[in-house]
Amino acid sequence: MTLGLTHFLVLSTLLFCLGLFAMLTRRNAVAILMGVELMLNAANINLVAFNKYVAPGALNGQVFALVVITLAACEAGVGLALVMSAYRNLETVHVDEINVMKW
Amino acid sequence: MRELAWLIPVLPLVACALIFAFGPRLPGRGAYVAIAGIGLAALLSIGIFVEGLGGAKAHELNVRWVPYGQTALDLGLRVDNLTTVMLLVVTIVGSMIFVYSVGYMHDDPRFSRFFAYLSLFAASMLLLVLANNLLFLYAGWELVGLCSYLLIGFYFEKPSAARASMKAFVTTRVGDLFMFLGILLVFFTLGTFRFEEIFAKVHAGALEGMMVGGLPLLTVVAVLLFGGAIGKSAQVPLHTWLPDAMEGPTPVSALIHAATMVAAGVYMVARTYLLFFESPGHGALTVVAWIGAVTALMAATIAVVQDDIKRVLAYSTISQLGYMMLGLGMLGYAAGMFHLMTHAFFKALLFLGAGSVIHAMHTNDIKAMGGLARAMPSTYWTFLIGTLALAGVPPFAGFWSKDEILLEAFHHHRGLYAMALAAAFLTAFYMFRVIFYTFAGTTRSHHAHPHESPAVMTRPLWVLAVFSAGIGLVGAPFLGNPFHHYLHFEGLKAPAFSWGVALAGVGASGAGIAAAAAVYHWKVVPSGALRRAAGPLFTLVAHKYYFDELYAAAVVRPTLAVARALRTFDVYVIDLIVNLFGFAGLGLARLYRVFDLYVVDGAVNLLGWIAQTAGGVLRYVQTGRAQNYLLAIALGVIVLLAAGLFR
Amino acid sequence: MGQLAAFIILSVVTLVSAVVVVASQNIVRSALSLIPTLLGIAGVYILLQAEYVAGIQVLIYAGAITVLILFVIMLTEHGTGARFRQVNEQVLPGTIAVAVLAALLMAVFFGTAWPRAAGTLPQYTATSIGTTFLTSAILVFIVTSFVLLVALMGAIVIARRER
Amino acid sequence: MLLVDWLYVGVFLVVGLAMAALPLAVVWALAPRLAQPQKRTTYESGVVPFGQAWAQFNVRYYLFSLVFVIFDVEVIYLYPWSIVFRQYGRYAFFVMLIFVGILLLGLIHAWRKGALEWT
Repeated sequence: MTLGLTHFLVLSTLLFCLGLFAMLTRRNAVAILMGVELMLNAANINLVAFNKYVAPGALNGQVFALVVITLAACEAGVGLALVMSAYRNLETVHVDEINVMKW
Repeated sequence: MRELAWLIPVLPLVACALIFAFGPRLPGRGAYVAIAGIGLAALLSIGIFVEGLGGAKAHELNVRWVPYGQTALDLGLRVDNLTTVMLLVVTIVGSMIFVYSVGYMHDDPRFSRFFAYLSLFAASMLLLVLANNLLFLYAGWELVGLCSYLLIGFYFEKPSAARASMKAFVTTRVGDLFMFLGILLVFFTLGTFRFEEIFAKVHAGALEGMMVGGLPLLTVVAVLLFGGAIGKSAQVPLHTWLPDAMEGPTPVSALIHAATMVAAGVYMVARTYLLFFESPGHGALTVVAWIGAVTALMAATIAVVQDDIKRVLAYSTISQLGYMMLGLGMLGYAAGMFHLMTHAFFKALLFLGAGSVIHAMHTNDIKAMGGLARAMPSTYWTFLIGTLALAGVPPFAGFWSKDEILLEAFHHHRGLYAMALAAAFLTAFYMFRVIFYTFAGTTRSHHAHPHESPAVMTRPLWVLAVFSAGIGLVGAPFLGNPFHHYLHFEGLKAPAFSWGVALAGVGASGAGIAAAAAVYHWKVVPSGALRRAAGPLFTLVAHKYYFDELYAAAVVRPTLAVARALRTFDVYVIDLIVNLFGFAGLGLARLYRVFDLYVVDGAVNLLGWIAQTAGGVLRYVQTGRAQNYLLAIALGVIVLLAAGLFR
Repeated sequence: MGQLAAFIILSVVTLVSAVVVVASQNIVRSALSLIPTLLGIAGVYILLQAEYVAGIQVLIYAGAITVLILFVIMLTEHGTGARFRQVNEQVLPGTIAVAVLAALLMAVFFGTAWPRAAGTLPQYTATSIGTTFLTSAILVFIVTSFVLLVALMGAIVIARRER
Repeated sequence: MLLVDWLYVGVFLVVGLAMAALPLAVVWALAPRLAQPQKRTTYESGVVPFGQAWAQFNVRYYLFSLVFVIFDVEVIYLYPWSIVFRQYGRYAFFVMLIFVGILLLGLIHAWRKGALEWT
């Protein structure tokens, strides 16, 4: 059994679902952001894997993975800034306690 | 210079606009502006007239206004010999009266507005004169009517003045209606308003043989147009407004109701003379002649018994206008226009003189005056010159023009000639009656202190007096009758001067003067005895032939009665129906209110309640927690994936 | 065979530390175990012949972003956060949903016959990536600078203490 | 890629670990040990520590790290660019000038907002 595309897809699926689980269940906003990072990485694995196994002629998958990393960095920067702002104003980072917009 | 003719009506119009805009802040409270406007127009007119003497051709200026089917309505001016004569009369007499008004209206609070009106009148009158088509002429016609209305009612605080202005307006409208019908008839049969084209077509026989209601169409058209002249020139039976128009300021009476506007009817007949002339058997001219003769005689008889100096002059004006009509009707195209011109000068002079007298005496009643000859020499002498001119004493202006009319009448219809001669006698009689009452003897009023009017008033009197004395010479036969050469109708030849007719005319005038002197100066025959002797005739004349009463009975009262009946109908029937509808509407509205309250509002409230309740239930879905939403999204993705997999 | 072994080792490292990230009651421990996860993924990139992406993964993710996360943890919660409940009431539905989703995705991945285009990956990927950025992906290149600019400005505005 | 290629990595790994472990081992072998409770406390410049170890940090730290991250990300693009720079010449130069110029605006903004001031 040689290493194939499916292996990487299974890995990314599991990683994605772990990230999603973190987003669905964690109360801490920072933890949720970490879940987002996991999901982005799962997507990146898919991009690079598909680049190698499906369309190796060009490097578009890797280029896109790099762009995603860039966006992940931006997302982390802005998201964490939001977390800090929320903490300063509401004294909590637990998203179920941040309910200013609730009815 | 004829290309500049359009400036003539524009100058007074500009003056009018300036006075309306800036009022008393202008030099001389607006009077100087108005005088400048009319004065420049007068200079231009003189220039154009001089050009006309040199034999300049008729000049037309056309501006396309409204395209109308295949033809177009043009704004057009026409300058020909007839126009120049009228321009001269209007602007010269007008400027004299403008100057005179500065003195006469000096203390009036609405001084500026008076000059604005006068300027507007001058502009309208000049427009009327210069028009080259019937529509334009009609516009000027109505504008002068409007100015007449405004100026008669200038002292609108006085109920009689307000009533007089209304009467003048409405009465002339009756004539204008006929005129308008005539204009429409011309347009629909000939397809044009322009005089030149109308004349060309009529001359070519375009209307020949056409009949309307058993009458030749051309005659009908001419008579309808003459209807306008009857109204405007105060001919019988629409003459009743002119004596009442004396409620206006005296310069207005002189300018509008003696010299210019009332002559517009005569001018209009002269302008469209071809229509009258070409009517089969001169039918329309016969109508004109008879109306003119009747008017001349009837008004002269009424003038004899009037005590108000201005009313005497008003009836005299009506009478003289009748003369002009008679002249035109008796194929005396040049004679009628000649009399129009001379009359404009001496009647304006007489009115201004009367104004000067009124200014001094503060009354219109000639029986309250007397002996003014010494107190007001300038007024006296000029008034006397005007009277002599009007009475037809040679060599004053009136003699020459009246003689031509008498000559024409003598040649064409002896009956009319007799009436004209009688009117001439009466004219001399009533004018000298005024002279004797006003200027001769001693003053009968003890609290009046008559004094001569200021120079600004007497100077125009003298100017006009010179014209009144001398202007007749332009039509003098022994000078070759230059007026007739200047203004004549194609195909008409003036009858030769006749010593017999001239002597008869002078004799009638002399007899009138002598009779007046006998009754009012030497008192050979006391006027009371004369009155009793005349008996019922006197009563008839004193009541002005019951025209006003006739109109009151025939027109005013029936109209009022119909109006009253309609009012009753309105109050009891229409209002009842309206009220019924109102009540029905009210009842329906009450019903609707119930329906609204319980059905419409109920439905609306139900909808609101449903929305509120649904919102109250659904708001629990919006937890405000992103993770709940995320779970929902995840579930949605699952559902979509499953659907994609197991379809 | 060796590659498969390497893949399995890397997968185990990645997934185990990812589970720690997701499940740990201690937020600091979560953040720290993110590092082996990301490093393991970097190894997976090397297996996929994407050395440059792997290097960036180490540099940006394992280096910079993790540091940022740790900073924020230290700036916000007092301590490790262990005394707070770390999960909400959605654990059960979340677990079910995640499991079902994983099963469905697996079904999709196993059930698809992936095509394969011609060509081979270049020897030095960094060179090719540079060429791509300057030619076909030039728009991405420039727009990325805008994204970074906006992120920087926005984060500064949001994070700065209001005076 | 052969497994042999990984041998280099393994060698580097071993050498690196050894370089880290060797000093510790030497210290452990040579240094005298004296059991004192103070030795177990956190070292804070010789001062006796007080309060909790989890102290609140100032926001400035975050802002600095943020700026660092953003410019760190720039490397992703700078490095491939520098490899192919010669190949494309002036064109590549201007493209990067635009890229850096835009990011410079961000730096100016951070500077104007005082995010770079320490005190």
